[in-house]
Amino acid sequence: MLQAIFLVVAQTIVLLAVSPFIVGLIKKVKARLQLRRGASVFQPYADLAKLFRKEPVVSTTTSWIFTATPYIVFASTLAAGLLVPIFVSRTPLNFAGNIIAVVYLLALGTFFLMLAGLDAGSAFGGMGSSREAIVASLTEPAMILSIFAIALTKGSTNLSTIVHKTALLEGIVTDPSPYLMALAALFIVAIAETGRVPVDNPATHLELTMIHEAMVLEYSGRYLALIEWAAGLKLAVFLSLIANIFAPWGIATTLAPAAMGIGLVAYLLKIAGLAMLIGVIECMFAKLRLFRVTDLLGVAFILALLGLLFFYILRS
Amino acid sequence: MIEVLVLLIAPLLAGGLSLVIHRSALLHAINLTSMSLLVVAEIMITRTVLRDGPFTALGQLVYLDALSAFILFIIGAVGLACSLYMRSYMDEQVARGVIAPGRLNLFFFLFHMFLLAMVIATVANSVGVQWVAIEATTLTTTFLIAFWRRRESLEAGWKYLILCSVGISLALFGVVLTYYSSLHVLGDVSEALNVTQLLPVADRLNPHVLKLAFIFILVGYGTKVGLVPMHSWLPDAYTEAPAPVAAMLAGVLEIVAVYAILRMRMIVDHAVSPAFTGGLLALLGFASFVTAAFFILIQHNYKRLFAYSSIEHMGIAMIGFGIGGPLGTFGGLFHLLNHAFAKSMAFFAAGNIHRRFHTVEIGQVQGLAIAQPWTAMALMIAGLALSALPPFAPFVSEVQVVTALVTQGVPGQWLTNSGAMVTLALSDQFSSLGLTGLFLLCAVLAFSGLLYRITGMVWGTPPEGIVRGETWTLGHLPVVVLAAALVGFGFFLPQSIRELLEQATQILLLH
Amino acid sequence: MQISSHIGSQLVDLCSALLLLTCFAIVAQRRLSACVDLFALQSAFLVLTAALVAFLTGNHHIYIAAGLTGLIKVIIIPRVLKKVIERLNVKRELVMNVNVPAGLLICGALVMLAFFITQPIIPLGFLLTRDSLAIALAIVLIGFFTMIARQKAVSQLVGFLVMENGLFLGATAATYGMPLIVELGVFFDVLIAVLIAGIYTNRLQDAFDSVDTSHLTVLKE
Amino acid sequence: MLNLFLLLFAGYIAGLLLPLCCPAKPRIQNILAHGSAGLASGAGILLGVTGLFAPEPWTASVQSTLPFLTFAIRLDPLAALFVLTISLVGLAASIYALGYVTEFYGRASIAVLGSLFNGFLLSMTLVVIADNGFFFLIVWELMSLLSYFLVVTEHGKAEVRYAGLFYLIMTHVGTAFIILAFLIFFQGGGSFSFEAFRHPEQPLSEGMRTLVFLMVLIGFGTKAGIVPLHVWLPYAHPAAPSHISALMSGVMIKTAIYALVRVYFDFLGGQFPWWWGFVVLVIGAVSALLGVMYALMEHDLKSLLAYHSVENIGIILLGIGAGMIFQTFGLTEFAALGLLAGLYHTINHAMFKALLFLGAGSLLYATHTRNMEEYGGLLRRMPWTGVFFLIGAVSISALPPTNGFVSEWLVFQSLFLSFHLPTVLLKLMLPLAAAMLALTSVLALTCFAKAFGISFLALPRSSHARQAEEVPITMRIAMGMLAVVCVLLGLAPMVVVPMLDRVVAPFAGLSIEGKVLALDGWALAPVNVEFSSLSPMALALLLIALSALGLLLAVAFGGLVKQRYYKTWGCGINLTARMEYTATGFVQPIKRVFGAIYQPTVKLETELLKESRYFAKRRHFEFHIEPVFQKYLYDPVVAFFIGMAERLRVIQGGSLHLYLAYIFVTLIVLLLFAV
Repeated sequence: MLQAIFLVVAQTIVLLAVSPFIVGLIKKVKARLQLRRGASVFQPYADLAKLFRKEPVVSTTTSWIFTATPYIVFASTLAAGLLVPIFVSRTPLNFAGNIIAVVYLLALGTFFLMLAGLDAGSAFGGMGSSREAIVASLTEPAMILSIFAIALTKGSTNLSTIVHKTALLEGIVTDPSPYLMALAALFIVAIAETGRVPVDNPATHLELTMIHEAMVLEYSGRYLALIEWAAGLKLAVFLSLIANIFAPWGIATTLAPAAMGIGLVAYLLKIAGLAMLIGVIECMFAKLRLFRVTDLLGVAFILALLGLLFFYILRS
Repeated sequence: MIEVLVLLIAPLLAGGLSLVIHRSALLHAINLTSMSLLVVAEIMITRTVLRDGPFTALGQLVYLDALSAFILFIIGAVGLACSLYMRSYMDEQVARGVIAPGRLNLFFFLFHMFLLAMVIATVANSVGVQWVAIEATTLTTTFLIAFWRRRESLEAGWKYLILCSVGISLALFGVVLTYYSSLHVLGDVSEALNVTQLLPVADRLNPHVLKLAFIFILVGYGTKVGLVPMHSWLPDAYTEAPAPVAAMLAGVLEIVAVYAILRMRMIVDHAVSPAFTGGLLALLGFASFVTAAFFILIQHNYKRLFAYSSIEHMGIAMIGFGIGGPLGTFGGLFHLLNHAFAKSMAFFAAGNIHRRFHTVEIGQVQGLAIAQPWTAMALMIAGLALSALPPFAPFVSEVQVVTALVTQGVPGQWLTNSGAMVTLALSDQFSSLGLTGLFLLCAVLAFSGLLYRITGMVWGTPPEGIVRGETWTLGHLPVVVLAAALVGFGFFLPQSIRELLEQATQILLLH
Repeated sequence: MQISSHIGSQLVDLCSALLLLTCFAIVAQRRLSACVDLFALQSAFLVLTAALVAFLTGNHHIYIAAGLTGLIKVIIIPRVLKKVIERLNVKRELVMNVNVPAGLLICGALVMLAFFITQPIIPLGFLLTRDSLAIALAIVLIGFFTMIARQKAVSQLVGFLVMENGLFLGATAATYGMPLIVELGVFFDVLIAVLIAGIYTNRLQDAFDSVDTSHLTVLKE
Repeated sequence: MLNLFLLLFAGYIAGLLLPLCCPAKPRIQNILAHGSAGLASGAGILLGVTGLFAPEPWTASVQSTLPFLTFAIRLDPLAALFVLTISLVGLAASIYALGYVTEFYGRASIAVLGSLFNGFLLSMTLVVIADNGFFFLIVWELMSLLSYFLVVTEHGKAEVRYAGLFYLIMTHVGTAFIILAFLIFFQGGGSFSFEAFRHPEQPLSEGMRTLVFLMVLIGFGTKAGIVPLHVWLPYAHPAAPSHISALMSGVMIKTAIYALVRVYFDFLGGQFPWWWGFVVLVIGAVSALLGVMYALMEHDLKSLLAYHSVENIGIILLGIGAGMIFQTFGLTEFAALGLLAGLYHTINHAMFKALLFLGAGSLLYATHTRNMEEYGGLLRRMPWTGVFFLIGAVSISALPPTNGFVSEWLVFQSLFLSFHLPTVLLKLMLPLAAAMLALTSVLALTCFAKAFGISFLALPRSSHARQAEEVPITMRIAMGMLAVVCVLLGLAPMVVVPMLDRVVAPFAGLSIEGKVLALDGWALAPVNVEFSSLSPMALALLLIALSALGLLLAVAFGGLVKQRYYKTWGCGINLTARMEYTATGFVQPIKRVFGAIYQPTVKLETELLKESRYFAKRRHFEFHIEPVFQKYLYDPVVAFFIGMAERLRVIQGGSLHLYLAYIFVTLIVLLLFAV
């Protein structure tokens, strides 16, 4: 029991700690690739601290939804994160929910963000919400299918089980093709869900292009801080998901301190790698028009479906 | 046999009196008393029949069994309802100057003669006398139909007269043929047309002759029932007739004609197979049902709407009788009763609507629920009952018929024994299902048509210049009672009526 | 007896044949009053037949029937019809739904049909009046056909009465007359029917200023 | 149990008659009608619970004098479950009505409204416990009929009349199919008693069984509102008074689900070819997706909710369909799971849909309009209604840890288990269905983000909304009650699953309670914990704890800074409601992306100023989405029959000679046949 609590707390801390770092790292990589020195990797921490100290300005038109949302978003994203194995393959909260729960927890955050976007009453918020809606609705099916493809290979929808089995090299199909397709699909989904280029550009505040930023345009101070942090967390969740499902190398399959240490280090390395990858991608691609995003996500959907198909064909 | 005498004399007397008396109040009083006497007598007869079976009276002239008692019951019930309704209706016509006060005498005279004829047709022992009486109904009603003396009503009356007389003459040929066949068995006795004489020896009668006879009878009386394709007079007549008369025509006259057919069928079935008569009945039944269903769909005149729905329901009943068997026959008889109640109610409502809106165009009638709440209720209930929706009794009888249909199918033998013609063996599982499907389809069509129009009239807001609100008159009493009966019979059938129905069914089946 | 009955049946057949012939005549005849006369003639033949049967078989109640027929169908009804015709001064049938030659052909067909239908049941009949049943049916059908073919109310009435004649012939010939009460009822009905029809024709004349029943098409879908 | 039933019966009958009998003030009638309805439904709740846990099904019957008709009732767990659901919603509706019908004082007869309400509830209850086909048909039609009369309460409006008629005819068509199916059973059993349906003397042939399957699917599908038979639903449900809409959308359409389960798993003994389940599954998926898609385009709050009923019926059918497929292949556990998931969602939907309709009713009550574009900012004016509606919205969008999420999660699981199936086609189709379900649920989420956001948040968009006030206490109590039930249904599966298991076990032949519940009830783990698990309670606690953590962090880093209030930045000018994003605008991208389905037609008229063609004086914009099913399915059918009838007119040409000819020909033909 104590052990479980310790693990949960540890995982919470790791996630909270690592998420700003990821954001910072991506920014850094992009800066480098654009031949700028760029801000320090740890800049996001400073930003958060600053935002927390600032006095928040709240629109007079808003209701309690507006002020409650940041906490809900923060909580739901973090909760989702706690269901994903980070550096220990067997998360104590495994029983609380499987991968579908993760998806829907994130959806909960999205829902309230949409509401908040509408609450302020400015056109930007509404625009952001409506765009977020379409993106979300297009990512979801692809996500479920790819998840299912993965779940099949492991015969489980529980993340811990999946990761644990993979880590112990159980039930990895002889032919990795379904696996890879699912990976590709999930990666695209991750990019879309976390609002990165080419789907959305977190750095822009141009109303023509912004999605996530438009939703949270009215936020300031501690609320903004929480939302930024939640955004980072979301990124972390997806990256850990990808990292640990497809490459659970080094993750601690036992609760031996040493193993956990190794697991932590391995985790940080993997995350860092993925973050850099995202950074590179963000430099290579331009943001897509909203209505071109459908194509991209369509591709993701087809990939996931193909993964499924391959799996069955190879099995039978 | 006092009650039988009452049965015959009451209308006769009333008819006679209504020629000489000139106060409308008195006329109505006479009408009501004679009607009530009729009902009382009818109830007594029913009790006797239920207690100790069929009996003859007035020498061999009158023959009464459960079946005829059942028909008498319908005549009595609907007749009484009509008489109650007539009061306010006719008086208003006189008040509005539609008809001269003097013509009330003629009206009542004809009405009573009409009743008398129907009673005779029901109780007569001799098939011949029955024929005479039925022809008499035609002659008495034709002027009732043409009573308003408008061009349309004249036309309707004329068509009715010609078509029905022709039909009836054909029926007479059927009677002649029956006599022809019975002579060889019974010898040249004047009772050779009496049911009491015919039934015992029926199986020895010549089948060929009886086949011919039945066809003539069916076509002849079928015209009177209004079975497609002999139905053409019916919509016109019902539309033009005064509401109470229409109610009588639809509620009772049809049924008397059906009764005549059934009587004949009982005899024929002994000699020929029930499949023969059954097939014919079912054929005409379906023809009527289908045709009527489609016509109901496109009606814009509410009286014609109800006329066609009469054709439809007679069709259903005929299908029931055609299928035969305890279930089909019971359902058919029960359906006759339900239809009589629902349809007379519908025509009462129609009459009230016409009094208020002075039009038969459905399009010009709206917002009854506000203008005439009681009538609206009556119309709604009648409409729902006529489209066979629970909890109204017609639903039960219709389900009984359709159940019989699906389990027994339609007897298809009557075509096969004519050899040359196509054989329709419509009694195997799938084809009976097919027929059931057709049945249900038509039921749905009729339902849609009926409810589409009726809801259109009941709901909404009444047009300008229409008085709102409705005061309770004596005319509303029968409506309420009939409605109660329709609902009640949908759940529980009073024991006596049920026995009556069952015994009648037994009589119709070959005992 | 054998011989006499043979001759008798010959005679009866002859009379019924005459009845049939008058039918054809009526179908062919355009002038209304002539139609009515022909009908009266036919009724006369009918009386003759009935009397003959009554005489040969000795069923006396047929005499009564015959007498009534003579009274009603030979005398009263033609009178009534003549009156109607005069009052409405409709002389002749101008348009017919079926022209005369075709009409005659159809009637021929109807006769054949009648014989064909009654074939199986003829043998049952009394020797005396074997074929009259077929003829009766034929007359009924022809009368019916006349009602369809003719447009004037009066001629339709004539057709109706011809039907009645056929029925009566059937009743007398095939069954030596119906039970008396029925006979009386029938006559009564026929009489009333015709009277009512007469009244109607007047009213129709007033309302539509024509007795051409093909004008009666106000009521339809 | 008999006493409970009699109490229920008496209660409803009292509610049916008393208001009609006492021609008193509407207030009295209102209290009489809905009071007794409340009592009766209270009894219903008890009846349901006792019936659910009774060892043996409880039966009772009264023989009618009419042949075949027996008033037989049988309360087995399945029936009891639905009695419970109906009564719960019924209770809420009755309480709600006390306040809500004050709207109708003077506009409609409260006596009639109230007694119809009671009759409706009674007929629904009888439908689910009827044990005789004939009796079932009677109460079934009665249910439809009474609901029809309730729908046309405001028959002054043309659209209401249209909606009512459409509903009446559709449901009657459905009933025709049901009758046919029952008659087929009758052919086999020779009786209308359900017992004879279960064990007919001669078993139905395969063809007949298939026929029954289709007839029942069409017949009850019409009532349930499956695509393409759903068209009446978005007309009828909004037209009715809101507490009636709640009943219709919440429970009435569920009686169809009840009947489907009854026929497929009980009468047909759960023996069917795989394609039956497949058909149900596909219909479910299509209904779910199209339902939510059309809902998105609705800006009439009640129509929107009605379309969501179509969606949720689809989700339910997904569960049941999956169950049927598993049943075919003998995977009984999974079959039970699918069925259980479907039923779970049935209850949940009943609750949150009723809640939402009551919420919509409250908005209607407060603003006198159903058009979403005229709401806005209502959360401030109607805080309670707002909260309850939000709970409903979150539940229907299947967001954790609410009940909607739990049941949908179970459906997902049963779909995921498809990899146990033998045929590749099914192995692929079920996951695809899952994907469609995912799309459905996220679209639903969007739809309710719209519904709640546009209605309750930001500035009021009309004077109606500006003057809106919180609704009376009774209405709030009713909504609160349902809201609590929703939350509990989500958090306490350990209570719900055993109940459902009692329902499912007889059909599946085994109890899966032990298999579905893990960690002594604190988690759901279909099949086993290794495969999947979910603990709504844990999630709820986690969420609370973590939001607390968020607050803590905020305080920790920023201290207790107080916040400043200022008006939203409106690009330099004062923000007005006209600058807000409209519902139409909100769904614009979706309309565009799924244009293939909507086939929208847009009309834009611009009236320019004379002075310059760059400035518009007024613009008129309207867009419609193609009513595909009406245009390509219903109109042709109707046109066909009407056309045939028109062609038949010639028969009745009016010519006497023609009529005579009919008789003549008939005679001749029959004579020829007879000889």
